[in-house]
Amino acid sequence: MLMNLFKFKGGVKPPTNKTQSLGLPIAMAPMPSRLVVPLHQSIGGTPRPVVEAGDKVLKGQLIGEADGWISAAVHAPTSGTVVEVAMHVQPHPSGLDAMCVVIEPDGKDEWIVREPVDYKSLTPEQVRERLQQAGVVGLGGAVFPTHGKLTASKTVPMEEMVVNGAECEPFITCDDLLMRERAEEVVRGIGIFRDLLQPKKVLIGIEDNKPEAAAAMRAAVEAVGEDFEVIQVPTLYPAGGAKQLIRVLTGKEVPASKRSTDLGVQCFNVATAYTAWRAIAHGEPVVSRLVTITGNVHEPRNYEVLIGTPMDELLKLATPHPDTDGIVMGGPMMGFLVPQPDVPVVKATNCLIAHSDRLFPPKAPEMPCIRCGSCAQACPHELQPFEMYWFSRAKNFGKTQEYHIFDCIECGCCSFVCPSRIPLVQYFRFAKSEIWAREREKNAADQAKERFEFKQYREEREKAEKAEKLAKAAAAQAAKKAAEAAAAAAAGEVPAPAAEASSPAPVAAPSAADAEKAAKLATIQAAMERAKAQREAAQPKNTEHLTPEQQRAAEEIESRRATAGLVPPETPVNEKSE
Amino acid sequence: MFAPAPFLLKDTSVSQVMTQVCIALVPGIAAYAWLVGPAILVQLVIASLAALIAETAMLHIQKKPLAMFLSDGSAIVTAWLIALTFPPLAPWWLVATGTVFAIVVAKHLYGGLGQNPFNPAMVAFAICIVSFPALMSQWPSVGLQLPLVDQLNVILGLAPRVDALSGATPLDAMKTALKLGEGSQDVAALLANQDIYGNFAGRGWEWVAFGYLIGGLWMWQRKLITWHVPLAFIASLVAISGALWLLNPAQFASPLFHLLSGGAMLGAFFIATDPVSGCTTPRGKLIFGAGAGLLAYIIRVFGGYPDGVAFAVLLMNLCAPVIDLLTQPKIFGMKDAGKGDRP
Amino acid sequence: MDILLAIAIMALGAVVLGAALGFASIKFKVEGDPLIEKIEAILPQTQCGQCGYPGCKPYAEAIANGEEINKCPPGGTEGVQRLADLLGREVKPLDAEEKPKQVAIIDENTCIGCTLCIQACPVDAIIGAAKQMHVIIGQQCTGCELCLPPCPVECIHMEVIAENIDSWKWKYPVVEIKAAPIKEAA
Amino acid sequence: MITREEFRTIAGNGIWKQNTSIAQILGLCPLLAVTTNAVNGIMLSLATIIVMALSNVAVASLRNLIPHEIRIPVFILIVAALVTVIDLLFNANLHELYLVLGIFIPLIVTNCIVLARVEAFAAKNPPLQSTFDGVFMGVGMLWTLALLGAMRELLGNGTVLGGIDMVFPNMQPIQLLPESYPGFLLALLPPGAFILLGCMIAWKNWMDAKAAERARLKPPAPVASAGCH
Repeated sequence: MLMNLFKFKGGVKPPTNKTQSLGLPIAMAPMPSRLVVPLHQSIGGTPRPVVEAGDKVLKGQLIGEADGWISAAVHAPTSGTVVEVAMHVQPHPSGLDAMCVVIEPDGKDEWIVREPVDYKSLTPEQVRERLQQAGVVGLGGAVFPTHGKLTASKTVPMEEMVVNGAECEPFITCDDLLMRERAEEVVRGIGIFRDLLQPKKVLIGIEDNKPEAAAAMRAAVEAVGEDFEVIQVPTLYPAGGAKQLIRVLTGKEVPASKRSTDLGVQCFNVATAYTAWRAIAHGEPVVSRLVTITGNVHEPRNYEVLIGTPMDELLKLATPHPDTDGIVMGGPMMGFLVPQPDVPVVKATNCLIAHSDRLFPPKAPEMPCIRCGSCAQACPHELQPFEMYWFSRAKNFGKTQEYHIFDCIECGCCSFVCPSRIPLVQYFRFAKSEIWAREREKNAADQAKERFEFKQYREEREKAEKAEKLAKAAAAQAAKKAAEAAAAAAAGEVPAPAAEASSPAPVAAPSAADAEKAAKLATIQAAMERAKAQREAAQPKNTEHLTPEQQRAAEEIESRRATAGLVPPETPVNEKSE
Repeated sequence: MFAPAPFLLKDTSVSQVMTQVCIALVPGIAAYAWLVGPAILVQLVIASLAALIAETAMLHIQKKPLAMFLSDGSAIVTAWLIALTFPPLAPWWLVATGTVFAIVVAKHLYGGLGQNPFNPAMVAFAICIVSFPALMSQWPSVGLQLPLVDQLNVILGLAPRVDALSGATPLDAMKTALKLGEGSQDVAALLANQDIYGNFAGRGWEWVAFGYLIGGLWMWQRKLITWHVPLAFIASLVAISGALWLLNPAQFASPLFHLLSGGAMLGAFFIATDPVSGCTTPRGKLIFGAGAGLLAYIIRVFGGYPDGVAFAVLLMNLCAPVIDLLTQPKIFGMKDAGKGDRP
Repeated sequence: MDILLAIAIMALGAVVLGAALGFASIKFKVEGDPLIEKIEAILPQTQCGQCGYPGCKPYAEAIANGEEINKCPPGGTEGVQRLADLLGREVKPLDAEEKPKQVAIIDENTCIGCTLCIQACPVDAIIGAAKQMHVIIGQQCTGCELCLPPCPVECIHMEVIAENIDSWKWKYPVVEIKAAPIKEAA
Repeated sequence: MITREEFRTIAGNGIWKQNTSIAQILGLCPLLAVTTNAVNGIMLSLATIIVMALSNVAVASLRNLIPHEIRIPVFILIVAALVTVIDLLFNANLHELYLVLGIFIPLIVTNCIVLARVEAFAAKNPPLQSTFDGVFMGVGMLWTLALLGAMRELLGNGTVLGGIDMVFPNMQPIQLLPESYPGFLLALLPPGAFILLGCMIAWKNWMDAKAAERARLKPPAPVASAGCH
């Protein structure tokens, strides 16, 4: 097959270190003693837990339901008992906690009733919904809910669909083995995506250091009778980045400000296609994934691992060397050291590397940047990392944005080549999260300002209304009294012209006392009005315009209070306020 | 535990980069030593010592880690460039003063490694040629091959600076002759004096230039420098000198003469390519190199100083930030941003 | 004669330039102050009044008229820094203790539903009605503490907003050049 | 009229704390141009002192009569008149020096030091204080220019008091460094002046930082003694 491949600028060639874990076929990891399944395993909303401590669950049973469109469901990886729904440390560089469902397996590994369907009988919406409910997310590492990527742009026709089997990061081989051993299911999964997106071409990109995988995929494509093209791309990190692979295969460049569908192209990982096929055709939600266990270990190998398996238990399977001092999740270029060895495997975990100083020597101290430009030459997005570094370091975040910091994919090429050993990516991550935090703060401040101004406006308006009402009432009272006084005067047979009667000033002497009384009454009336107005003002009408959520929260609390016997006291609290 | 990705790093460091630059200078130095004798090696040692002492003192004052910065090699590169641009028999204190000035003022007062806006070696050259024009123009007469002891005595000021020493570079000699001749002198006739000018641009000097060229090409092959600056420098120098030479070959020397004389080759490959004080974007590098080549020619032919490379590079250093700002390359995915979306 | 000429020239100059000055004073009169808006954009909009002004805008106006820039505790040292950058003034240490970001929480078991806190809240972040339990909307609470003093039963307390995985920020790389250990211990 | 404390503050500000050349960095143009030797610097400073003292006292006396809007033309007018007087004085009595200082004497009119002090001090303070302020600001300028000039000529020529014969015809400059000193020409050129001025500013900041450090280490004692007065 002759095909014109494109090149992306930059890139580096770190030692691949892949052969170590390629020697053995995929093995099933044994059932761990405990499974800690984080609810938030994908981009988007955190799924809501639908189980409680003590519940019995079956393998594949829903334990967290998707919250919103960009969110994916979470399922029990095996049958057993829910021990708790609680906060646990996450496999995340922060080392912070998040909500997890902890399951004690019963050992039976009993599936829920699986309903295989022929997706061709379903509407695209139904397929997408099934994928969401099965928790299918991008398994290349980004864990974006897959159903969210399966809608073509309304204006731009889909031209190419790129399937990512490049796996460019050193050490990782899970996609390689998946394609070698389960190529047919991968191809069928790609078929689902193809049918939903209707692209003109399907291009499967595999780095040319995986000839076996490419051959297996070609054979599978032929066996299934599809017309997908399996293309071997040059081995160059980060050719497996979605944007780089799209560039290599189609020549299109997707900037950070655009979605790839806007350019008529979409990209999926091979493992995602595999899980999509399992989910649709076998009714199996995503409860396990392939994980490469390698690095400073005796027997590097790929395992099929249940989501929620503690990493240290998993690492033992490969017998780590005694000097292992940490676990890197992901590859050596973009991965991170997990905060604790017992954090669970999640959907994003494609590789665990036993860390040791022998394998990854500690870094030499950071030297000043000498502007040698190596980073700019290595950057696959053609950024100027040393400029962004300069401004990130000085916390001049506006400038970092001028140099397109948000187009940085944090691939680590710049840090890899830097002769000054500057942790460039680290500076960019720092700058990005600071910019995001500021954005959040700015939004909050704007909102607060708006609300404050609205409240002030409301108070002004209410005050004005009260004053107006008051003035009206006082005037009416005065007029009434005057009229009464006039009537009384008339009754006292003091002839007064009608014109004069309307004004209390020139009333005759006997009615003077009456008028005075009337004025007094009017002031009292006014004072009472004022008091009433104040009382009204003190009863803020703030229970309107609430979001259903807030309403619900308030009602919940009220009901809790009611059950707790804390019925609001009957004392008229308004008096207290005065 | 905090350990940032990537965990794999390429085997490279600042001292490796600087060491390779020094290695790349070796062919040029060898040719130079063959031409003028071991004096140049003495100057290299003097400059290196002065640089290391100044560097140590400045690092000590700033409480920066000594070992880390002394071993980075940047001071040595500066020192060697100074030694190679100064007259080989200049008094020792002149080289030392220039080097100390470069390290203290041009490098550390601006923040040290990586922060200097000007090429320190060229600052030293400019300062010294402004302050001590006579000493900086005393080059050994052509063919003068003093033994080491005599050279040492001259450098250390123990022997009188003999008249034979007060020669000039071929470049300077040519300019002076043309200027004094006021049109009566002919370039071709001058060049015919092979004792001074050899076949191209000064007897023996073409070999030194050739040595720098070899070293520069090696640096390019090792990806220490990109082709942009040297090529642009040479191209612009050739273009302007060629144009004037074609216009009036009697009064303007050929491009070959200009390329092979003075600091042209050293400047093109080792001085203008200094990344700290130069441009960093590809287009910026082209502009920088072209500008430096052009200015170098103008200063050396029409100006009052014997060679123009130092001033040309310093002037372009001044412009580098602006050039960089205006030549930012288009990034991935934004190259056809102006043309709108493809259908 | 010369002197007279000089005086005449001076007088003429004075007239012409005086006219120019008069024209300039009318033509280039500065109206309004765009600075206030810029200052206000930096202030955190908590409307807490800790600066001694009734809200962020009055404080912004005061700053534009020369008030100190270090009186906004919620803005923190960073806020002072940014104000200093904007106004070209010297950075001063904050006039009060810098507190972490907080949110108010109403203890549901003690609240008597008096609505006093609702009146005090500058940003309408408390919902509820008379004799009903009140709830603070966490996202809208600016942590200004203005609801604390009016509460008759002291059922409101402030809680520091803890960092969670979503709000977590990458830290500034700490691989700094360390100073040489030159008699540092001494 | 003027308290001791006030006098001390004015003198301290002029000579060190708000030194025009190394703290406020004002009037760089004459500074760079005339400090090729100490004598030039001193003489220009003397001229400036006279102008500053006189213009300060004039402005301070008139300060309540000058409308705020047109204060700048009025100040300039006063300064210009005084400078014209000084210019004529130099031309008459120190002609050689007058030729050396050249344009810089008339330029005192626009010397920002003069205008700055008139605007910042004399326009707000009584005449006596303003006079002292003018004098001491000038003294601050004088010693910095003298020092800078001395350093420049020493480094550049190896002499001190070059040009003294222009003021006192029977005196000669002293050759401090040996005749064979090649002369660091840079020091006599404007870049050299900038570098040396930079060094002086750094020196002042360093001294101030040291003083601040000392004050921080033993803060209560001087405050207590001041309280006793």
